[in-house]
Amino acid sequence: MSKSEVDAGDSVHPGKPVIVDRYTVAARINHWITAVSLVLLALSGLALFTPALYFLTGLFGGGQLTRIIHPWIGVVLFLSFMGLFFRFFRLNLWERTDSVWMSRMRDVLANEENKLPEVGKYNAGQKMVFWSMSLFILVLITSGVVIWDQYFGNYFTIEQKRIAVLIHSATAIVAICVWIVHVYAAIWVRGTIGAMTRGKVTGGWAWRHHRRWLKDLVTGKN
Amino acid sequence: MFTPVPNPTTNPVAAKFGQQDLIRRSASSVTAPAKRQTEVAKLIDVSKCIGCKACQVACLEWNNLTEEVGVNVGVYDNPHDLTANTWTLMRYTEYENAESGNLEWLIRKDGCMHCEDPGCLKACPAPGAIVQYSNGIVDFDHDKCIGCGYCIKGCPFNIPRISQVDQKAYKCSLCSDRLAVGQGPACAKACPTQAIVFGTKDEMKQWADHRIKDLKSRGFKNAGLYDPPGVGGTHVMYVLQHADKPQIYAGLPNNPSISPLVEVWKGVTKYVGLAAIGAFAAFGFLHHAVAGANRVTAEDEKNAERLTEGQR
Amino acid sequence: MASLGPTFGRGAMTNSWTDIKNADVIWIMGGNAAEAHPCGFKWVTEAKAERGAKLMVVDPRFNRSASVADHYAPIRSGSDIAFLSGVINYLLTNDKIHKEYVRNFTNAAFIVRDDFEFNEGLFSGYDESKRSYDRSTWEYKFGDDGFAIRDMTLQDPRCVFQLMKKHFAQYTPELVERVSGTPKDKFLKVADWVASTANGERAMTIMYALGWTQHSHGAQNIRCAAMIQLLCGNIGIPGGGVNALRGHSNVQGITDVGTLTAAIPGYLALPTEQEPTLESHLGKRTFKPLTPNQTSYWQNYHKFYVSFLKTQFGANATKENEFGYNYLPKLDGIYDCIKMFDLMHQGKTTGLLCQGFNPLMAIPNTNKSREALSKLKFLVSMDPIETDTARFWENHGEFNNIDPAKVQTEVFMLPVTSFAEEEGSVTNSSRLIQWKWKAADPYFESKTDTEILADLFVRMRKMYEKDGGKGKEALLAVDWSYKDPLHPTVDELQIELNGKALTDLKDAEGKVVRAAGQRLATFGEMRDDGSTDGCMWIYTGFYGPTGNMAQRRDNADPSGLGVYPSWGFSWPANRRIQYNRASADPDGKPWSERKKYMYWDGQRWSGPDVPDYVPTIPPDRAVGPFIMNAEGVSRLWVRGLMADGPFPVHMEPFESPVGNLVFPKLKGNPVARVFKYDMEALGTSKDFPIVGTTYRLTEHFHYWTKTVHANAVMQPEFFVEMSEELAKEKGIKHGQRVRIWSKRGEVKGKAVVTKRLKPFKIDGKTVHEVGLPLNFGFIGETKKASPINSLTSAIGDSNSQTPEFKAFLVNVEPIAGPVA
Amino acid sequence: MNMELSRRSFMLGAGAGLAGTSLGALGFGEIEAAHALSIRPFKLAQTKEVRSQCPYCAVCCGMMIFAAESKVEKGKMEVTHIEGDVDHPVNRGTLCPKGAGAIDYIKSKSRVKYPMYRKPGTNSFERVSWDFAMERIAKLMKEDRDANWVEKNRDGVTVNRWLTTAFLAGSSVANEGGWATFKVSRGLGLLQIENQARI
Repeated sequence: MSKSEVDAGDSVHPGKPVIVDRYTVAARINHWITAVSLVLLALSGLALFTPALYFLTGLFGGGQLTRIIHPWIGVVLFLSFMGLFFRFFRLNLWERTDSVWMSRMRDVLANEENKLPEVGKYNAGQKMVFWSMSLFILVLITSGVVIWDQYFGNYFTIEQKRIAVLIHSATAIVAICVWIVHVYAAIWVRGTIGAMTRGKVTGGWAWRHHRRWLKDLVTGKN
Repeated sequence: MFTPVPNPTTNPVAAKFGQQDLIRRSASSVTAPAKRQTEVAKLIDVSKCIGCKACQVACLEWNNLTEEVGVNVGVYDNPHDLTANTWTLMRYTEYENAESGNLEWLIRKDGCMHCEDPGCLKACPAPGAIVQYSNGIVDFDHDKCIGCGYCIKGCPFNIPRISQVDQKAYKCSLCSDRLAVGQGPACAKACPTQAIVFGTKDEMKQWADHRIKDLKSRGFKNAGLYDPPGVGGTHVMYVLQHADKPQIYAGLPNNPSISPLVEVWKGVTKYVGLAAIGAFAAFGFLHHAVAGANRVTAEDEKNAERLTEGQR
Repeated sequence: MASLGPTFGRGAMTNSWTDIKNADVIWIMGGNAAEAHPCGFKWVTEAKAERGAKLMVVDPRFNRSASVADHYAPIRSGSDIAFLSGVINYLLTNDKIHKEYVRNFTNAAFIVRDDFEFNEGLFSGYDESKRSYDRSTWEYKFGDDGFAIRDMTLQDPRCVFQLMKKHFAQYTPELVERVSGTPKDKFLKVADWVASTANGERAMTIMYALGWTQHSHGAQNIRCAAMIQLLCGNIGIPGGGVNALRGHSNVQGITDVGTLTAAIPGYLALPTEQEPTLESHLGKRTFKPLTPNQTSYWQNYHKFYVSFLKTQFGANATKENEFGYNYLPKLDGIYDCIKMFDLMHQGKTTGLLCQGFNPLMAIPNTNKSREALSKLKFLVSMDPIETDTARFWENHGEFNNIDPAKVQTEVFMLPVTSFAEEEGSVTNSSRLIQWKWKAADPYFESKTDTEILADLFVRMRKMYEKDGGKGKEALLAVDWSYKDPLHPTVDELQIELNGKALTDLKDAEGKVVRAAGQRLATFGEMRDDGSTDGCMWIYTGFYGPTGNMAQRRDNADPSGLGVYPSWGFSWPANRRIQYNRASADPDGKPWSERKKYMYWDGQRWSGPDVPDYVPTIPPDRAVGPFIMNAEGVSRLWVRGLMADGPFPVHMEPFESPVGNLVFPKLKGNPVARVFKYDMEALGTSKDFPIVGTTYRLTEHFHYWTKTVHANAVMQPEFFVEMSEELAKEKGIKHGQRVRIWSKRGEVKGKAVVTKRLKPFKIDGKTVHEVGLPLNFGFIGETKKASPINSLTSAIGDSNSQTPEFKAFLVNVEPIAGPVA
Repeated sequence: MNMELSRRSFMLGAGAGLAGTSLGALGFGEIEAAHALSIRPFKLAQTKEVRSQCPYCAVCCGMMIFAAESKVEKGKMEVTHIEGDVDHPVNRGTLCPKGAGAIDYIKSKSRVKYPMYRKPGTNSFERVSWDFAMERIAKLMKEDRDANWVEKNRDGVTVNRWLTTAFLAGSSVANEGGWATFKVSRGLGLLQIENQARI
């Protein structure tokens, strides 16, 4: 068996059913701050991205305010996501079994998890969401600063800004797509949302989706 | 002498053009007017310009703009660049003509070119913040401007500037308020040597030919008109002594056009992006319908309990 | 104007702004019309664009006029006479002159006295101790009939034409290059283009300004230009002329009206103490014709003089008291502004009144001026804006270093209405009198100049009436019978300027031609018996019986020659081109169809303009076209009318990087007036190797617009223009602050390093020149700067006393610190 | 003056056989319409227009001055805009950077609003009344004139001159004001009188 699959704060409470603590309060708050900023960013960003959605500026009190708020939310998102990153990156490191898991995507989609290798705290899909988001947010904040004219207008050439604005919007699109996958997965795999709300999952959930994590918790391997 | 437009009247005059003459409107569509108005143009004859800056002052005064008093940095160009208050600016270049061996002091009046295909308007995300009238004027509506600075990225001539005061974009309006009552732009009226003249675009091209003939007779064999096709032509045109190399005139673009980056960003990206988002969402629903939810079974719970029994 | 007068008869721009469009060649030298007169320069670009005219600019700097020129030739400041004499020589030696014009319309044929001599740069009659000439030997030879002797073949070795050939022979292109630093080929191109107009077919106009005037030999610079134009036959024709571009809006009018130390309105003379009686004054001014049949218009001097006296003293001017002649102050010398400040500096002046004048900025040698002002008991500044002068007592650090506590001068700053808040007539550079209507009410408590002076005058007369005092009689003799003595109306003053009949004027048959009280239609109606008044004869008619001609606004131009005969009123007698009879040959036919203007139609002189001539005198009477001159012709040779010689001579500035290469004995202008203080304040080329020259920027008007926001934005800060070569030599970076100093003071500014200035090769040696814009000071919105005249010398021209602002010596060094 | 006529004479003057711009030729359809939102209302409408001329150089360009009720000084007319007078034969409506900015001169921060007086040795101006200023100046001048008046020179010639006070006359004053200046200054017996002509 390779490294431990357990985070500080994860623990098992035997009983019927078994309850497993998956996320600490801090982790959950951190996650939801990130989530909310991301949604706001997507809305304000899309409003400025395409005239079809310009009406969304209404949510932020008009075009001027949307233009002012968007980059600041971006900053919040970036910092908050940094928190998540250092919280989660260890258990998101890629393993050989993850590749096997990925190669059996058909079984994944068909809910045939017994045919898959046992999964630790995070499965390969979650890990991919984690790493792609990390990358995208880095790209977005960087390109965002380049086009943040009010404060950084004089530091970049117009050509640089043109490149930046293109990268920024393209990346944002992809990020939104990944976010959709993330949200859908949480809905599709029942019992998951509770992990981020109450911080707890049932033993059965853990057994079904993250058996290696559960075993490590039980064997106290940590 | 290009016959000047007669003096203005102080009696109210009905506007000669307005909303009904819009042919383009940023981030929105307009129903094009049945009949397009005669296109107007400003012709700037660099070979006649004495760089006196009367146009700069006239622009400030007419548009009630107040620019700050700056400093001298070793050149005649003051202010040193266009600003939210300086909509037009003389740019001075000392050019040593290798062929003739003469020094030439090229003085170009910089400012909005009023492109037929305006990059600023294309880039603008705020509906109606930038409009184009059928007579060729590209104008900013500051009530609608959100100050995002996309127009700056869209402009091939680096003209619009964002005000540090109200964070809105500003540039030459071709004195749309004067044109509306049949006057010409303030800069053209002031120009002491008629290096700036204003009229219909056809008249201006005609007048330019007349000027180019004179320049050729004085040995400027490459004299010509600057009306760049890359932006569909402009409603501010230059007569250049060396039309073969516009860039020597303080970096006037040789062959300006809207940056491909901007085209891609405002074009394909917009549609592909929305499509992708839609597709992903759709996939979710489809999959849920087909595969259904992934539920934890009683079996799973049992296994979990079994696994944890030893703990008790 | 101290040379146009002696040459042509009147000291003013010969043609009009709009007439410039008729030129085939335009020569700008000693001026920078594009920058100083942009809207007048329009007609240069018009001549180029519509007529294919060629523009050439000769200047030390490649300036904004040069930027649109067809040919530019560089010249070292102060060496204009050498250059221009070179052109004269080129015309004479290559016989490129308009022979018939020169023979008939100039004094080329006149014989000069045998005892006249010229050697080593000095003319006969020089007295070194007095620094002046006895000009008697510069006179014509007269015959027994009392008329000057002429040789119409121009062959007599003592005739003006032959003397000229001899005098200018040495100014070869090579010499010009050696002295002026103008490359030979560039010089020859200028000379050739000038020559191309030496025929009745093509015309050249010369446009100059203070670039020629502000030298210790300024008047002679302009003399050269006038002579060139006469040799080419370019005076009196459309598109020709010597066009003196005046500075201030009404400097022509204010000069006409005689606010100059020795003047009376209309170019009459203030009496000197050698003229105790009116007769003794007029006796010296009979202006008898020097050749038969000449008009010699100044023969009417006495009529104009008496009419002036009648306006000045009204009822107090009677035959018995010589029309009040003795109430006028009499001169014991002239008190030009340079002398004024020298006296002030000596502590001999109690009070100074400045009306729209900023002498601390305008007068040379600012440090001397500041000391002078500090010695005043009182200073009054009447101006719409605050001037540096009004605050001369205030400490502005290095820019105006003075201790207020030590300045005992009482200072008054009186608010005056701006141009928009008053009405009146203004005379432009080309003698065109136009009206301005009042547009707005006086700003806060401001008053017009007239109201302020009326208040002062009335108060003082009351004081004298009440308490008595010295010179009471002369003071009370002045006519001040305005309806409201505190507010003389513009109308009342305009009538005084124009003149009216005081009693019925009758002609020979005793028929009343002008009823008492009626305004005069022309100065021809003026009389010397006290029956007319009118303080300024040259303006007479501008408010004649038909009404206010200055207000005429019909801009029709039937001839298409830019005459606009019905727009405003152009003195004298509404003539737009002066001496226009010269546009036709001696027989009265146009020199060419192309240049057709005024001509004899069989009965009278006709054409688009008012003939500058008696309209009915036929050509065969051989009356010369220059009716103000007693010769009837123009003067290539000015006799004794100029202090420094009948012909121009190359003279170096008093501060020059080189000695006089043509006449080594000459140190500056040998007859220029030099005050002790200023002579001691001269620097040498050893300590100050660089030539400095001052000038205006088009973005500013003198010292006004530094207080005007928009203009401060356009040119915010004082700078120094220098060549890349000089910058390299001195280690000066573009935009770096530099220090410029002369023997008299220093200034600091930004370095504008440019290709538009190039070092000169003078007699084999490299000479650098720097350009110093004059528009900056310590009051206003532009960045504070020391007045540019901290550097300049008060030594002035021997005829006009105009200071040598355009050529002096300085040194330059970089100032350590961040580069802008 | 007749603007119709003036206009026509300009048309005749149009250069190089090229017809100049005429209003109709500008091609603005004759549609009655309110200003578009982006277009400012024409600011000269309903102002008072007067013909004047530029105060700066001796080209003396024709100017149109537009004035309206002052915002600063109630009941007074103040200048709201200045531009060139197209009817003027010399400048044809054009103005240089000085003329084009002339309104900034009229409204300059450096305009003097009230008579100001600086006492000897002090470091500031104080506001005074016209009466105080003029009375004081007249008194100072009379003192000096009485002290230094020369009625006759050594040879007994009447010279009636006053050499210790000087007058620098402005060259932007109108002719009428200039004549008043001459009459007063010579009337006082001054010889030290100059204007900008010499410099």
